[in-house]
Amino acid sequence: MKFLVNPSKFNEMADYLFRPLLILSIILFAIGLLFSFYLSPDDYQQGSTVRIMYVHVPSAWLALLTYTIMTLYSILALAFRIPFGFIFNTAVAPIGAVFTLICIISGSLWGKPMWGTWWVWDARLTSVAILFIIYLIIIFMNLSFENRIVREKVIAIFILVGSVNLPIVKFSVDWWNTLHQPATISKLSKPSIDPSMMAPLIIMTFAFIMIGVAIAILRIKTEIISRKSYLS
Amino acid sequence: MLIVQDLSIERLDKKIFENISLSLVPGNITILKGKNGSGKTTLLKAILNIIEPSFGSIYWKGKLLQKNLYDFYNHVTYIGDSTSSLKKLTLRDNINIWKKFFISNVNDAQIEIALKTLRLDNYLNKKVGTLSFGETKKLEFLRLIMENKKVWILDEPLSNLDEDSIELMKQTFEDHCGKEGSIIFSSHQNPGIYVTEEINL
Amino acid sequence: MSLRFQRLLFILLTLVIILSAVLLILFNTRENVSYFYTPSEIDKSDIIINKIIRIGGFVENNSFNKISSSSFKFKITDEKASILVTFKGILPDLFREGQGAVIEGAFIDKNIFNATNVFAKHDENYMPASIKEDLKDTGYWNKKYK
Amino acid sequence: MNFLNKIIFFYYREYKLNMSGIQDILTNIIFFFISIFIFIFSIGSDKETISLIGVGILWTLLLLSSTLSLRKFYQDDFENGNLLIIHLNGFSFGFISILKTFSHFLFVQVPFLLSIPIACILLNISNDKLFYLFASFSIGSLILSCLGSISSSMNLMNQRNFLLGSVIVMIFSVPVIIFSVGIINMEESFNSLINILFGILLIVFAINPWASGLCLKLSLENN
Repeated sequence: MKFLVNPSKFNEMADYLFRPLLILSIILFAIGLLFSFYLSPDDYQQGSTVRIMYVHVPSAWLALLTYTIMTLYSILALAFRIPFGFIFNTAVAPIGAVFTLICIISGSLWGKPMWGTWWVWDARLTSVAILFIIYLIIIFMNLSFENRIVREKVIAIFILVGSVNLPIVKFSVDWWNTLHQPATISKLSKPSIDPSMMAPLIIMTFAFIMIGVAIAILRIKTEIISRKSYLS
Repeated sequence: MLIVQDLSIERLDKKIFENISLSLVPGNITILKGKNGSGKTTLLKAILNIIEPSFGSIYWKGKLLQKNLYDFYNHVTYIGDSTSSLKKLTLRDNINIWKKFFISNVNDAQIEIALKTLRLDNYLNKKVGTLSFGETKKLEFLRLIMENKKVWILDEPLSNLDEDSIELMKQTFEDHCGKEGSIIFSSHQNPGIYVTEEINL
Repeated sequence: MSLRFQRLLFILLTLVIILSAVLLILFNTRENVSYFYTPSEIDKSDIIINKIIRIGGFVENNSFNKISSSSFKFKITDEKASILVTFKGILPDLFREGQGAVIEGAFIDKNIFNATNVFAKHDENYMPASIKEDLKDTGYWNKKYK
Repeated sequence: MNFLNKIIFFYYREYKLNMSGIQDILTNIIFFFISIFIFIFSIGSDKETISLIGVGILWTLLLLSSTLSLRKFYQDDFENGNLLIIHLNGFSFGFISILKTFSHFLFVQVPFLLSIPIACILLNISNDKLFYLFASFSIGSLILSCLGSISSSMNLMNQRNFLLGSVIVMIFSVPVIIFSVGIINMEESFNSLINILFGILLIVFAINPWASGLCLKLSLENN
């Protein structure tokens, strides 16, 4: 587990992991798209518009997952003085931003037929939009501080302050009985989704995770190299 | 009684200075000499516990500095490279603020004398912004006198001061050491002040 | 008080404040801050004419009639109370009787609600159309799955 | 005992700094009224629409004025070394941020709150809403001061893009505005909404000393 914390160990693991991960994600994407467009049935209410779910839901999970991992790494970096946390934050912020953007675009595409409007000022949608802007602020912060030490730590503090928004995004559906439907999978009882639709969703989620991790590996390695050249 | 034991500080893996040791006994003056950017200000900030040293430790009255930090702060006055008087307000307001904020037991007569010796007494009602940089630098020493704490930590106190101000400075240093005070200051030229300990960075 | 003890005290204090704040917020959001009311929550007494609110519920069966190409009249109910609604505009294609819906608008008088726009609310169940037919024949079909 | 004196005299210093001349308070209030005029002229002056969006105008102005005055927090004291001197006078960085937040609330937000009744007349907001306005504004402006303290302490070393600070304040003030405007529109659920606002204030107030304190220490360290 050392590679999660130590840059040089991470590099070794990264070289070893990157190629298979990329190939696996391409394969998974192919299967996932095939399943979600042709092999899975229409929904009893929404017909074929439900297929947007296979992109919208995984990207939403990934957006939240990235931010939670960034919060963990910020705590590690600030409280336990592990510099790898700062490297991780700078590298992964744009990936999280892209996932949130995919989630918002696919959500509004899905909203048009279902709710009748592209965008509704609704608790879940506003909090995801705030999450997207928080990602953007993290990226802008990366570009606007000269001193590296200050930049890293201020970003870590901002991520921790911004993590207050995470529970709002997660529970906004249950707190306010809003327009966005309650969570489908997270219900402890039998998930209210039919196995034939669950399969593409799972495949697509793993495909998203694989591609996310692959890009993250690339960006973290470049960040480590850029820091080394900066120091020498 | 401040003791610094082989302090070394690294910033971005670049060594700024290595195992510096000094001890500040009441009554003596230490000078930090070195070219610009040789870490004089960093050392002073490390002593003030603003910068965390990568190696070595600092003791105040026998205890580790971090342990009784605010007791140390009660005995310390720091003059940085920037002038801390409020430009928008008049000199009189600044003095009032300093007198109140630092709860200094210096009475008005002493302030009057200090102003006369620093030749700032006829600027009392002028805004500090209109004074020249040298004069605002001298104003910093007024704060030094008003706080009248035991330990003085000064960063480049003698830069852009004219001749007789430097003379005046030597005088105040001697008085302060006479009264069991201790001073540590940095300077890049050779001020010719009687110094008990010299650190070259 | 040593510095370390003071620091611990502040950390404890912050945690207590944050915990009580979260409880306070959770307790109050549970109460009635809803982006929309259900029909039963709106009792006839305190209806405020033409104040914009949202009402959510199910479209009552066989209450839906089309007055003209773009104006409709139907009832929103939550099995306890129902409200007559008039609406001019295009209905979202998911809108059907028995289907969940959220309407936004204002009461024009005591018991007629004029909706400015209608959102079809979709519950969280996903089920292929084919299974719906089999469930219907075997009679397991419960009213809500319409 | 003299710790209390130090706090009192810290506010004496803040008072002198912010209120040295009447023109400081007046410029704030003039800024407030002129922006109301601009809003009214741009939206058209029929009573109906203005009373509808009056509260929204007030809130945007409050947000705008608290983001514009971000420099007043730490930037000036940081540049002329006073921040370090205040710290050496016995205040920890977290405590300095609490003091600064209250001083920003007192000297920037309170003149704003006092001019709300006049603004209500201009914006044709009925007087019975005045109590709700004052309640939600006083808590809301304290939240904005805390957010301002956090974002301006983050931005001390940020030379290139100072607007980022106001973006940070605005982003975190969205829930505040949602609930406080909710208070004015839905009077009947007043006490639950005011509790939520108070909850948000507690959270932000608890986070503020740690976030700002850490950023101040960091900025001084790497100045």
